[in-house]
Amino acid sequence: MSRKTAPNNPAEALKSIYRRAMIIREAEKTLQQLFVDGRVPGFLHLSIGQEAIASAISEFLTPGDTVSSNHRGHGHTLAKGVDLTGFFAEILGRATGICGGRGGSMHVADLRLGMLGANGIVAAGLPITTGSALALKGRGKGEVAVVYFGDGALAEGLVHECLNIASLWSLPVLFCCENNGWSEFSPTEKQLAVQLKDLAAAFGIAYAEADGNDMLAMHDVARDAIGRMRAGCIPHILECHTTRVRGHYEGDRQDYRPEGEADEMSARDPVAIGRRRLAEAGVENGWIETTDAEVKAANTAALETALAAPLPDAATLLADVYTEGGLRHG
Amino acid sequence: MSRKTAPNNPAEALKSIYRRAMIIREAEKTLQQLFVDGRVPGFLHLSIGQEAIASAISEFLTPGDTVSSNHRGHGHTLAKGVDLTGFFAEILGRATGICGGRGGSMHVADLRLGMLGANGIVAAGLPITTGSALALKGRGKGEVAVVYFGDGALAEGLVHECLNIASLWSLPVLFCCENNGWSEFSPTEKQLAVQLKDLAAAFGIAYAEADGNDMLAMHDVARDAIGRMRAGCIPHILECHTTRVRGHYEGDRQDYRPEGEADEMSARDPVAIGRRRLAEAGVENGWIETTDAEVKAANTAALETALAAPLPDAATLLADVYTEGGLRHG
Amino acid sequence: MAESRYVRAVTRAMQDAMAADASVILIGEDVAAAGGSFKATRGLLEEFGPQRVYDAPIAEAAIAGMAVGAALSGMRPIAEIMFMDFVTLSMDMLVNQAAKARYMFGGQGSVPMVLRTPHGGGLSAGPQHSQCLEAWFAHIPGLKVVVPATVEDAYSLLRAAIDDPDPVIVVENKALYALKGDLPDAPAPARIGEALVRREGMDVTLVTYGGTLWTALKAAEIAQAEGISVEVIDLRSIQPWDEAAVLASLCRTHRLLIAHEAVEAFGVGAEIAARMADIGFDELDAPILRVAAPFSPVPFSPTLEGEWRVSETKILTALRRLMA
Amino acid sequence: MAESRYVRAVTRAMQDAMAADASVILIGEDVAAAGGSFKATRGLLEEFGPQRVYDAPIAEAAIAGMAVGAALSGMRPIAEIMFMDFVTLSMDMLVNQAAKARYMFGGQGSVPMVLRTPHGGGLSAGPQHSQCLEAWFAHIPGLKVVVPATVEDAYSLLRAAIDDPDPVIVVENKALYALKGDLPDAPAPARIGEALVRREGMDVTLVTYGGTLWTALKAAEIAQAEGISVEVIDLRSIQPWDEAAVLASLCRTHRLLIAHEAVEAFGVGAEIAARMADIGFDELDAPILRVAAPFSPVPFSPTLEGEWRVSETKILTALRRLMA
Ligand SMILES: Cc1ncc(C[n+]2csc(CCOP(=O)(O)OP(=O)(O)O)c2C)c(N)n1
Ligand SMILES: Cc1ncc(C[n+]2csc(CCOP(=O)(O)OP(=O)(O)O)c2C)c(N)n1
Ligand SMILES: [Mg+2]
Ligand SMILES: [Mg+2]
Repeated sequence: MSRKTAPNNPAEALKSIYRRAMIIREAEKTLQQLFVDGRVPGFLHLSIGQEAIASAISEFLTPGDTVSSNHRGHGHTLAKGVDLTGFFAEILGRATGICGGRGGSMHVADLRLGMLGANGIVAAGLPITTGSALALKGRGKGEVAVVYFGDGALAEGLVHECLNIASLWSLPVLFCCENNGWSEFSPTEKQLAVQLKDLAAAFGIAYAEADGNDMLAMHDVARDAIGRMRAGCIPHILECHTTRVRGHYEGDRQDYRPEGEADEMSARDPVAIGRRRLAEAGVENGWIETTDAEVKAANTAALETALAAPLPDAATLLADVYTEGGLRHG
Repeated sequence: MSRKTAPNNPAEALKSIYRRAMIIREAEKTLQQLFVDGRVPGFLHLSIGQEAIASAISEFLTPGDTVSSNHRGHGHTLAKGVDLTGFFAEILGRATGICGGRGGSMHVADLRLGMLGANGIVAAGLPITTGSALALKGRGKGEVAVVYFGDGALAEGLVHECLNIASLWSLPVLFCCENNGWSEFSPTEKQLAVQLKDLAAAFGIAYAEADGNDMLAMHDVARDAIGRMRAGCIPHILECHTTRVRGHYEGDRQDYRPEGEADEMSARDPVAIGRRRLAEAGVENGWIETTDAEVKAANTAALETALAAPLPDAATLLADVYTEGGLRHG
Repeated sequence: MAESRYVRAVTRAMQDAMAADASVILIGEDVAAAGGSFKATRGLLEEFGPQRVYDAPIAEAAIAGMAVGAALSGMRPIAEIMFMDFVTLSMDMLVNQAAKARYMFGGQGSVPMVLRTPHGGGLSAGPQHSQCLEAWFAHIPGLKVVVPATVEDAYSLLRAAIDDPDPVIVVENKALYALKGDLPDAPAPARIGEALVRREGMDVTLVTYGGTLWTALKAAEIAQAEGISVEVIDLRSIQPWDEAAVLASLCRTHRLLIAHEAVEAFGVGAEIAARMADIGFDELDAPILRVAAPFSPVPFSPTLEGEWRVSETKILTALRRLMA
Repeated sequence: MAESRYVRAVTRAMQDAMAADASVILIGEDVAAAGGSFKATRGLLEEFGPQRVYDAPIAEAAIAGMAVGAALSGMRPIAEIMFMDFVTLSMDMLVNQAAKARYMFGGQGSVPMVLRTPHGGGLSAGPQHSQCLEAWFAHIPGLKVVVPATVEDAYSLLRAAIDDPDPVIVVENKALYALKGDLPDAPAPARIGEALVRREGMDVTLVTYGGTLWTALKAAEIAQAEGISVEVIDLRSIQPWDEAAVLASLCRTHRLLIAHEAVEAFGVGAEIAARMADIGFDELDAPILRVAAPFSPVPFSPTLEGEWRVSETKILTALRRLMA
């Protein structure tokens, strides 16, 4: 639940948002290098430049709230509090990975924390979250279900089906669109004839947009949206304008990106903006440096543990296709 | 192509719209009785009360324009000019049916006339029509592709995908929604949190609505919409407010329908309204009676021929699963 | 023990499960106020209220997907897809999400959902309302698939599916909904994966499931008069399926015939035949035969659909060929 | 005759078909400006322009459906679905529309569309980006399914699919895109449904298709050294499949092994085995064996995925068992 920070002096909240964003940034910079070194199997989609969004939203989430994510899900996962060692181990395909190395980067999940999984299928998180919200609503504790998806996902029909149902049944779904302007190698404007804002209006769903690279702006919209959702058991759309700093995936040559975009993006770096916001909020001298150092140290430690872990034993291949010995419900 | 009727005196157009509507009405009244007599195999969805819509739209269609339809497709099919004998024979499952008795009521098609088929899958006509429009656009002759669908279909994700693509690529799709307020046994308002008008605005697609039971109103909106589409090669949405006089299908007990609805519906009977419109337009005395008699006679003759036809030979079961001897393109 | 229709046994299974467990909920088109297109959910809205029984918009992908999400969040949802032909719209949610979540999350959790859907022809419902697509699901690790053929199984297999911690596709049969049969007051719970010998015999093992069971039993009766003794095995569950039971019977009869309503090519019978041609090879005294639908869509017209469907005659012809 | 990569042969097939027939168009995600996620459509936008090559929004149902509609309106569309796992979103359009239109409209017209999609693992792409789902399509009357394994077939089968009047699913293989091989200057047109003997042998018939062909050939080579002579048949097309070619080989070898990358249970191999256990029964001197993926989703981690995939070792073990 939200820490009790005065609306006009969210210094404590900003600190914890910043810390989350730094954890994500460090982890992804690490993964970027591991990929270059040939140590990450499979596809790797980094969210560098988008860290402030989930970091701010998670500030207002409890463990009972659920989150679903997409292919670019590292930030969503770590922000929800998933253990960094298990996270690294998973992406490195190790036996100690949080999913035992079965899923990898596109499928990190932690059901105990309500993290229902990254997802390799664009827009698949939407109906899963809508169903999760149906369950949460039934519990009557004011919990909410968050789905993170990209602007490219907006072309999928499931968006329509889920906006309709969430509105119709008044389900506490937070539809969080991370609008980075890109859908793989195409500018999303070449794929969409509709604005999310206008869809929100058509479906009668509360809508807010924000600079997704500004922790303070994200803090404010997230607090307001989630607050309204808990109070009214309603869906809400958040459109967060952000930047995909890296390629669609690592290894992407990005010859399609316009000149000057890199400069624009670095001017909008969420970590740099976050530092300014912390200073404006009067955060004590040295806090940033200390925090950065703490985060780095934890990152290094987690990575080392993960790298030391073995690959999964091939003999475990057929475990967990089905549930042995009945169900234990969360 | 549209008959050249003066906009303010569309008597000739009204006459041909009325004739089409009467052909549909007679045919469906006949089917209704045949169903009671146990002579129609399978499901039968009648469009009684909705005849004016396709009758008016077809007034402005050429054989090069295409039409896709849904489960309630008799009117769309007959209005496009499909032969009544082959139509009856199909629905009765006869060898001489326009589809050889393979499809039945939910699958009547006549590809030579650009009638791409009724459809048993709700909303499936939309992408088929969008693809047809892509082909028509390439031909550059100003042709349009029409899809008829119900208000219940608006919940399907394909609506969103196709509105987006049609708008994005400026495809000449006429999205014709026959809004009869019902989706099977449920009022559609319990299934939809969105108005088509608002979706149209969100996707930037031209929109018009009309009383779908008023031939004159339908004539006017259809003329305008199709005219704009041919001129600009653009999509257009038409929402036609109409009445499902019969049950969802024949045999439906309809215990879910509100009291008084039947009276309201008969006050809105499109045939009765059409007759008034013809009178207002100064159509000569006796024309209606003569036309009705002609339509009835043709209906009886078609039915007799259809009924005299044999059931398909079981030996033909496996014909036409694939194309023998290569493709002949329309 | 009372007589019940198959469809009422389906209803009672849901009713009992919902009474026993508040986390069981229903989602589907017209399942609440209208009680279902085939009336399988009749009375459940009235008994359990709108927080348990949801009339969904026409959105099959979202219906299946919501079931996945609700199941991951502590519920035991039962989704209804009105005709099996419409699961074509739900495949991603079933195959990429429900089936894989447990495995790809390393066994962290389960997806205790059920998807009920009716397959089958015989009603002139035409090519898009008659298909039997169960082989698709049987091919997908992580899913279970059951196909009740009797009134008692309509209850017991559905209850077992609801109780099961993993996603189960329950394939009902439109032509069986009106079937009458005995339903015990307290039906024994079914074990998913267990076949039953519905008729004992010595000459041929006839493996079947779903509506074709009844055709098979009639054919076996006629064959008996011709001196062919047929053992009829009802698979009941096709993923997992009871390989041991089929093999045991084959070891007695040494002849195998498989019959089902679905299209023969790449259908469920292919897997049964393939397994027996491996592990049962030494027992076989004759070719393995299949009787199933020919390779065409399900035609509408009754003469064509009648020809398309498996019949006693077709089964008898195969039985005679096996004994020749 | 020049050396080409598999992916370039795919490109050239489309390029030649588009040059020959103005009604051939492409629709898919990132197929135009980016030249495809696997670069299979590279250069086609530049050569044929935006009226022929369409970058679609992320909407797999609409992509497949537009192909159906365009095909019914005089075009020969080629739709690309980026990973075969995503066809789960296109199933209605392929199965209920494309496959059935000709039949259910009484033969009035055809649906000359192609759907290209890559299957297969080996890239640690994980459970939702590695599946081989071709058995689903092979079960559907009205569809054809081809799976090119060689560079020449990547060209010839795709050209044949484009020329075919009916809907054809062309299953490429991600792990083969980089494969090098000979591509004739004017490759002979392939006949869909015709298998090829890729290696002659006398002791065992090894039927395979797709990427597993190469594993099978290596295994056959090793087996030869052990004195087992293996005939390797590449099916190339799995719907229709070349029953006569398999039977003819079986009549020479009297032993049958089927190998493919897809999950074994209810996979393509089941149908081959089932047919041969019927029409080839008298020729069989040993059980019919299959080597295919075990019953789990495709795991991500290389050790697990390696174990999951068909290997020479697994094929050799089966060959030895057959000859024991
Ligand atoms: C159903 C489906 N279609 C296509 C893809 C391939 N794909 C992966 S990410 C992506 C683009 C997504 O863009 P967006 O949603 O904006 O997310 P971003 O990558 O920008 O974060 C595509 C097309 C997929 N994974 N799933
Ligand atoms: C994909 C799919 N889902 C469900 C159905 C079952 N069904 C047939 S018609 C119908 C209601 C359609 O309502 P609407 O689109 O308003 O058309 P109307 O019947 O009112 O003309 C439903 C749910 C179907 N045929 N296809
Ligand atoms: Mg994006
Ligand atoms: Mg309606």
